[in-house]
Amino acid sequence: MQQVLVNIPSVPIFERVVRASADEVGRALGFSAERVEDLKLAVSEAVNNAIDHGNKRHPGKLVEVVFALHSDKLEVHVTDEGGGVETVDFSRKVVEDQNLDAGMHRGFGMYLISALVDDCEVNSSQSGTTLTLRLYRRSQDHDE
Amino acid sequence: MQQVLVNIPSVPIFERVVRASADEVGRALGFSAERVEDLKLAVSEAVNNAIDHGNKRHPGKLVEVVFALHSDKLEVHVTDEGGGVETVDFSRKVVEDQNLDAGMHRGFGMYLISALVDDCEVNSSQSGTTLTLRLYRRSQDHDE
Amino acid sequence: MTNEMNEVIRREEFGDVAVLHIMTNSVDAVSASAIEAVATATAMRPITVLDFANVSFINSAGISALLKFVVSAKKSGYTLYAMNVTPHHQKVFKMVEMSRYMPPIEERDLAAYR
Amino acid sequence: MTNEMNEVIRREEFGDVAVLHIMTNSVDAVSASAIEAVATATAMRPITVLDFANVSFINSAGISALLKFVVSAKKSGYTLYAMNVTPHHQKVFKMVEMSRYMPPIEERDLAAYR
Ligand SMILES: Nc1ncnc2c1ncn2[C@@H]1O[C@H](COP(=O)(O)OP(=O)(O)O)[C@@H](O)[C@H]1O
Ligand SMILES: Nc1ncnc2c1ncn2[C@@H]1O[C@H](COP(=O)(O)OP(=O)(O)O)[C@@H](O)[C@H]1O
Repeated sequence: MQQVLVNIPSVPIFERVVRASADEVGRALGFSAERVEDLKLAVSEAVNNAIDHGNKRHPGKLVEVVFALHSDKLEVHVTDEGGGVETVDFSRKVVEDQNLDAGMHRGFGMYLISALVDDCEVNSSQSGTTLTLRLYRRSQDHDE
Repeated sequence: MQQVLVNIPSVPIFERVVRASADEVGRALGFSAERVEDLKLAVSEAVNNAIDHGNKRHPGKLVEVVFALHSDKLEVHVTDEGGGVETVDFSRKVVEDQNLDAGMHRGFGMYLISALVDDCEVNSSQSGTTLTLRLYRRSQDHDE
Repeated sequence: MTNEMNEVIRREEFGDVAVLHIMTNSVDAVSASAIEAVATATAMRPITVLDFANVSFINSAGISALLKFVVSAKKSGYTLYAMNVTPHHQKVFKMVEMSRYMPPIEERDLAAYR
Repeated sequence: MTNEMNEVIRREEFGDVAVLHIMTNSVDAVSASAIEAVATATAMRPITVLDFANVSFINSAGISALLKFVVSAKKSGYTLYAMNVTPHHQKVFKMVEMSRYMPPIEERDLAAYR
């Protein structure tokens, strides 16, 4: 099993570094262009949550992203150094009139993640949260 | 000082992950498009040398790349787990008829690195080699 | 001040139409505040179109910024349209029902107003 | 077998001219072997042109693969040309004097042969 690790300070601009890495990892696994976009978006959401909700944008706190390339799947582990979270809601969220009127424009991240990857899982403790995303390899994927 | 770390197995395809990260780091620092290309090429050469000459393409050996964003410069440290190197030749290399005839098509990497960055430095021991690249920030660079 | 800040949206106006060309390729947490800043009531016209031709990435932080345009348009009683949205982003807009608030429009539909 | 492998170079031939369109955007250690594999003597024509229109990155591993075309052309007594090279890669080609072995040519210079 091969592993690529990317570690960033909790500053939003560095999410782009992780996203660009996800792009190349997805291509290396031979994922279709659409699936690479799904992967990038899911990873982007996970990293932004780790930066915002986990590490509260504290630049000294790090977000660690591990891309674990298994023979049957890609696993992405996104870990922050935050205080943890009790429960995470992956249910569908859509834009709604009353939320717009109330100025509530957020809350789509977890739903998008769960809808875009094959499988995801949260492990949280007082010393941080790890979100694991899984994308299973398909027969039409081609190794480089 | 902020730091982005990327760690890859010694397999050529993962050089693309580091290169994509270099691209985003260069943009984040507000480097011009041409300078971002110079950075990507220099980092690419350094990582390929670490994979090929340092770790001898042993997938279990890792290449660690640290992008250290100082207020006055970007430093990139590329470290392998190889046996080290006595001296490295940064002098200019060009395509030459006799080399072509002899099938010698390599040897441009170190020259390109030294010509594309402001400053570079090799630190080598029996447990590995670190190549450090430096690109000084210029007044026309703009932070994101 | 970055170029991204200065030029995140290039505005084009004709008749009742404003086309807001998004100039950054990444509509994300970094570009969100510069994008939102343009979403004022005065920026809206009866037909306001966001042009995504240069946009290769949008995440939920970006969607949240785009929703400011929906709110501004709604306040003015105008409708907002989206142009040149990639198939991937069409899919994402449908997932969160953004497409209900920002229906697609095509370049040729605007020709009549020019 | 990847698409990159199958289609790394798309060949176009007319009269004495062969245009080899490089289809990968990254001419690097990964794509080098597939590119080299095309650099056979039979691939060469009196005017052989490498088209870099799709190429956004070239490193020294890529240059080493490209030099195989220089050698093949030389063996046949032909000259190799480079088309649609970005300014950055023009600079790099000059640095290693690649440009001496692969001088630039433009699309319109080829029109006469079509
Ligand atoms: N890494 C994390 N650490 C702590 N809480 C988190 C983390 N990731 C998600 N959450 C919680 O899940 C909620 C939903 O996240 P999300 O769907 O991405 O919406 P948003 O980030 O816009 O609030 C967040 O508001 C937060 O309370
Ligand atoms: N990380 C490294 N570990 C050991 N030797 C190295 C390393 N980097 C460079 N070298 C040495 O420097 C030489 C020149 O490298 P370079 O100019 O990139 O050309 P090439 O890689 O094509 O041989 C290599 O052949 C190798 O002997």
